[in-house]
Amino acid sequence: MSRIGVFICHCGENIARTVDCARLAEESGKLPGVMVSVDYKYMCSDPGQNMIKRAIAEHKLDGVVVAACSPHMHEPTFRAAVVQSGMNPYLCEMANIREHCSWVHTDRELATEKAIDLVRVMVEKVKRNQELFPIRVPITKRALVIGGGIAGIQAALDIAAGGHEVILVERQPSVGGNMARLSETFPTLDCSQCILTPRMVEVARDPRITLYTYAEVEEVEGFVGNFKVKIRQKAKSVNADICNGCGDCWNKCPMKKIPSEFDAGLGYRTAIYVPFPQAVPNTPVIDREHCLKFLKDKCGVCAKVCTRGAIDYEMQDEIIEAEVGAIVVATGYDLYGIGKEQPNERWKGYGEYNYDTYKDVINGIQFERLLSASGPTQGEVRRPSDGKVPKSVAFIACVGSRDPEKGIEYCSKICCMYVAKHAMLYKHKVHDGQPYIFYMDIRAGGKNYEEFVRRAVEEDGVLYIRGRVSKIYKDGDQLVVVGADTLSDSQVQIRADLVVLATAMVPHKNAYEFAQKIGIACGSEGFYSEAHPKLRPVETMTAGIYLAGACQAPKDIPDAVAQASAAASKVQLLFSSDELEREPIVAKVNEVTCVHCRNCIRVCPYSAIDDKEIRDRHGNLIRMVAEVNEGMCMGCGTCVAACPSKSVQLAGFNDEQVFAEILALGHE
Amino acid sequence: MIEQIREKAKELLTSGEVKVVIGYENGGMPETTRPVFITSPDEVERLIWNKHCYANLANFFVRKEVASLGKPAIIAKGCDVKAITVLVQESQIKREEIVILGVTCEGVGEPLLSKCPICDVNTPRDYNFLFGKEIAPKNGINKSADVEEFERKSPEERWEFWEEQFSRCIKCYACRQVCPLCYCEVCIADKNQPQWIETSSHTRGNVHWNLIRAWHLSGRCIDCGECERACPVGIPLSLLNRRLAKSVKERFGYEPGYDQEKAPPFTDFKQEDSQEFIR
Amino acid sequence: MSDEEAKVTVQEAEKKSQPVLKTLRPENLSVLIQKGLDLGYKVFAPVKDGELVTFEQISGPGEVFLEGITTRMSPKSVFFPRTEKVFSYRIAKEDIALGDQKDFAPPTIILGCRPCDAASLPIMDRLFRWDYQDRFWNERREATLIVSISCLECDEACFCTSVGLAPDSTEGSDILLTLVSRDQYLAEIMTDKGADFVEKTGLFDQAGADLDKAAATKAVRGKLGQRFDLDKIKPWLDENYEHDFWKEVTRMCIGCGICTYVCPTCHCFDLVDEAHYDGGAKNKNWDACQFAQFTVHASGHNPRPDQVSRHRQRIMHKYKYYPDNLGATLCTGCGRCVRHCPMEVNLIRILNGICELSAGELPAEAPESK
Amino acid sequence: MVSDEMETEGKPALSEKEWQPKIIAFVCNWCTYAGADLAGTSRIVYEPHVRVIKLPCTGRIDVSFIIKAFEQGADGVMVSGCHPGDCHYTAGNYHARRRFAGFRDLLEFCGFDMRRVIFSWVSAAEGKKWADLVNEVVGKIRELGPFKEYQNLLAQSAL
Repeated sequence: MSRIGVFICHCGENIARTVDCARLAEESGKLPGVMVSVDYKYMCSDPGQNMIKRAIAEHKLDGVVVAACSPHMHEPTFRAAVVQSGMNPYLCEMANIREHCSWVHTDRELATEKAIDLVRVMVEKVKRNQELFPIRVPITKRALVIGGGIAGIQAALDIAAGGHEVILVERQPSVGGNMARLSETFPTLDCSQCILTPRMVEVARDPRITLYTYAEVEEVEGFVGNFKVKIRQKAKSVNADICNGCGDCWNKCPMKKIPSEFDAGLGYRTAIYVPFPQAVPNTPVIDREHCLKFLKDKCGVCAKVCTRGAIDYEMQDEIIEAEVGAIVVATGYDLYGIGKEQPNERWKGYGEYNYDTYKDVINGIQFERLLSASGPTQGEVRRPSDGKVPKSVAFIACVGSRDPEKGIEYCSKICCMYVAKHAMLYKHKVHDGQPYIFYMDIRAGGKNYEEFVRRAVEEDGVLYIRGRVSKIYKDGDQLVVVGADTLSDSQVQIRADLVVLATAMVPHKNAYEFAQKIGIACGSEGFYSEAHPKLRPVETMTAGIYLAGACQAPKDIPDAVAQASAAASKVQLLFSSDELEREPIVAKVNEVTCVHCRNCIRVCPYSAIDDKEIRDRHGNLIRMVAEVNEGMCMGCGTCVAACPSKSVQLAGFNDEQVFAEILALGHE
Repeated sequence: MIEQIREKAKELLTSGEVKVVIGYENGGMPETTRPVFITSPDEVERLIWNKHCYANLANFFVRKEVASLGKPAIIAKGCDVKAITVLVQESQIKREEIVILGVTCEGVGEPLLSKCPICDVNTPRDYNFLFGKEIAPKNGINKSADVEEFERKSPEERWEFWEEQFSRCIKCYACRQVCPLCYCEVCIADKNQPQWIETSSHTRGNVHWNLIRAWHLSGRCIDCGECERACPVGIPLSLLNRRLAKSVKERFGYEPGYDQEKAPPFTDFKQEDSQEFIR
Repeated sequence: MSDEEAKVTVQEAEKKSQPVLKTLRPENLSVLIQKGLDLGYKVFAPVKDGELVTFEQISGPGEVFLEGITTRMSPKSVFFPRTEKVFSYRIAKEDIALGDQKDFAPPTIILGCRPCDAASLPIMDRLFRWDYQDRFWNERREATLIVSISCLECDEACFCTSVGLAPDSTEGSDILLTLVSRDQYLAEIMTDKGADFVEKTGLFDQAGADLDKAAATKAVRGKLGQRFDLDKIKPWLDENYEHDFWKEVTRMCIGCGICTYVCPTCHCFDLVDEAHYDGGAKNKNWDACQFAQFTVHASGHNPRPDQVSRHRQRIMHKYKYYPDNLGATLCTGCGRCVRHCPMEVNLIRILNGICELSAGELPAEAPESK
Repeated sequence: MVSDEMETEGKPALSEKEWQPKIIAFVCNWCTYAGADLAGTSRIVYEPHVRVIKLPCTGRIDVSFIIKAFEQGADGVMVSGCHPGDCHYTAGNYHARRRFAGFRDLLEFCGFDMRRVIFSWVSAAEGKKWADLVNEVVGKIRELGPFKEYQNLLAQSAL
């Protein structure tokens, strides 16, 4: 016979206002197995907790139901309290009579009836609860950082500085990410590459960091402290151990007209290439889609000119398997495509801006490349169509951002600042040029940001026009930008030699698939979801996986770096202990009744269930069954429902408990 | 045809490649056959093949009385082979550990059982040896015509129909025992802590049992019709099975018993699975 | 008088020493049914639903279907329902209240019962009136009148004549009707209960001396013949609990239990609690020795671990244990198990096999068991 | 044939009180339970007839739970979890969705009153959706009345 205590919280007036707590206590006291039932003003207070602790001793309770707020609020509180009385924490359950009852109902009688039902349900459940004990699993103190942009670099460096091994994986042939493509950075106008490249070099040099460039994370299995990852090292066709980066190969490569991704299509690269001069590592890769050797089995010049024999056309993709304890996701962002081709139905693009048609309508990153000394124009601002120095440039902010009709509601956060920077840098390079900025609002919240924008207007004569651009058309060799000036409530037309669109920051184009692959959640826009928007901004809902940089939301460099360091410190916190305590809400197979249909094995989202052989003492195989690795089981219970013979049970939510809850509602 | 089967059975038993040939012999009642387990080459003459070879012999693989005899060869119609395919898929047997003596089949029973006119495996899809002339699969058959006709009834009529049918159920579980795919050693119906299905054969318990029996075969049932053939009170169980087969085919593009490599549909998912019923 | 004989005598106490013979015109059978209903009896009779003929409670003579050999299910469920509430209970805090069952045995008529089914009832009386008096069975038995009809047809599964019965046996019937000519049933009124009813209906006529029941059922008796020699069965079973024969003849059995559910003499049940939150019922449900779970101990051990042992149990129980314990063969030869077995296990075949083995194995000089 | 004594006797008559819909909801811990919490913290008032049974994930929900709930006299059953892609366990709800789809087809085929089984995705952010849904379901069940067809199954077994 069970000995259950029911403790009913008034939560001040929060519960007592709607639920008749005295009656609830009285009715709960009548339930079979309930030895004591009391109500109190604040059960979570010290006196309230003490009341529970005393009752456990006094009535020799073997189960506690606290009828109060949501278990998401105070379950840890009350479970910790019962532990102090020597009770196993899993013998304490909460009936949610606040969020699910008093706060949402007005009819006192019906709300009280409901509260009685909720208590009855939990009393029946707790009668069948079993003592559970935390599961301890070892932690692999090695981190995986996915993405070699500034966020990934920062996270990797910080974790390594903490004394732990790091694997850094970057898709491109070089680390650096989008920051490496920028010319100068706001609000200080210091050279982006100048501040970034030392860190890139450090990443390559640090013995604790293993760097895989031109590589992608293919598979993530396991759980916090114990992930197993597979990394695909794409064939570089160049042996990095031998290559000294002399450049003979790319200088001699006959395929010279391949649009450079790094230069956002404004410049060219060869088929064997390093994306930019300061690339880390400085080893070229062969782009097999454009290489004559691979396309037609001709050429082979690079192999001929390479004095060290580093070219290896036979090189294959390689799968690298690694065990890591934590993962930092820093996969960055893309830009909203403004042409007709869109990756999804929601995004409509800006056909009216003729980005696809007019060469002189470019986006922000292209303009960065035009400004950059390492860019296609060696830092001279020349427009793509004819190489002329534009005498007037129209910058259009919020292209994509804050435009629900085009599919994006959010603000990309950095555009206000970088259009100001662009206009300013343009003016610094073309002294007689006139920059115009079309904007909706100027959002310059940030240290020295507002001052920076003011400088653009006051010192560099940037003309801000508040309004949206409705269309852009060509007139002669100029572009006519038609827009509204909402301050003067008039129509404006600007003749510009070049138009720069500040397009929205969007999630990486395979962000959703990648999230699925590694087991984290995406918001509706495709940015990765943090565990809590305020209190857990760098963690994901999947324990052991953290976020850094713009993969979580649009961010500027300082924010990305700050988050990366925060993620790194979370990783170090995790690595500060040797073992991890996990909740014992895990599945277990009854090997007597299991018939090895393998349903559970197939459905387990964590691959936590495996085949097990049962052998007799002579070693002969008798039968096969399924077995749960409780270190990997996350306790979803999908296997339990999939088992036809009910041979898998989930601790804390076993069938007997659930049925008892249903039956508790069967009373009349 | 039976001569060739007997010859092959003899050969397999003599060489020791198999220890038992699971087949049919003449029954004692008219128009019946009985499963037979031939372990000696001298007994192969007992094997027969005719229109009354109803039983799905795949049922016997998982039975210890038969498994203990050693490696089996089995005489199997196309529909029986589908059951074998599912058993392999669900790791109950290893394909290489059995020998399938496939028989082409134009249908069993007089008149034909309801599964036969909608059969597209007159020639088994998997076998080690085939007996009988190959029969090309029929094209364009509607496997759920009876389901669609029944669905034209109103919900009230449907409820009334099944309530009456299920009220007759005597909970003998013959449907389960005769099913080659009901291989659980302890069935959910036998679980009493907690009591999953009320064991009493009142209509409420009967409804639960019959829904769950059908449900546990959803995406697995290969429509051999053995449950319906066995049911002593004549509940049209195949109609339920076919409804679920239709559901699985329409929703998940899956038909059980055709491909042992595929993941069974209820252990698999697609992000774009239909969810028109979810708010 | 031996104990066994004493038991039999108790069962048959109300039986008339000599049956009273009367006649009934076939067209009056419907009138008889209506009379029964009018007199307030619950009437059960064979009813046809599609292919299926089963005993159902009827509300008018038009529903009755008297053709065919046997019904799918036997009428045992009138006395021993497949599910029966033994008592109900309600739980309050530290208190349980039991609810007794009442009025479960109203006056009832079973009409159109075959002699094999009627004969099953006195056989089962021996059990239900043995050490424990099963009031549900006994009170219903007392309240129920059995009006049987002799068989004039049989099929290959019928074997009443091989277990000491006949297509016109009167065992268990209060009234047995035999169609002796196109327009006349011979009514053998076997009990006072039967006589009372006959009197109440006023539909029966005095029978002439010329009515020959044996002649009417001669053809079917001939067809039935002797399928096996019952006398050889038990002696062989007494000696051969362990025998390879069991494996050979039962290997095709899948343990579906249909044989036990359709059987008029199988009577195993399981008592289960059907609980809801604050109460429930103790239900008595049919169970079957053919089920793997039937004999599983709480420890998990199963003394009948395979279908061979379960099937052997069924035959042993019917032809050895029941005769040993209660003095009657627990089988009336209705043939339902043979007819409805999905795997054609065929009890007649097994019993025949035993007879063959028995002939071969018994030493030639062994004394005849008779 | 079953015993003629199967009627549910001895229970106190509910009729003294006005009939109120009884709805049992099976919800996942991370989305819908949290969504209902949010409805609470947002003080969105809704109908008090739903009793929530919390499970870790919709993947844990066995279709038998739904049947059990009706056996226990529920007039309606709600099943709710995370939107596709949002599952805390990444894929539990996808498996659940397949099961619910198939089982729903079966129930519908058997003429079950499908207005009484409501499946939904309610995220932790959709407190309003939860409240609206409950109101709608309670309204519908009120309109339909007690689930007599199911509740009578036991009594109808009497001969």
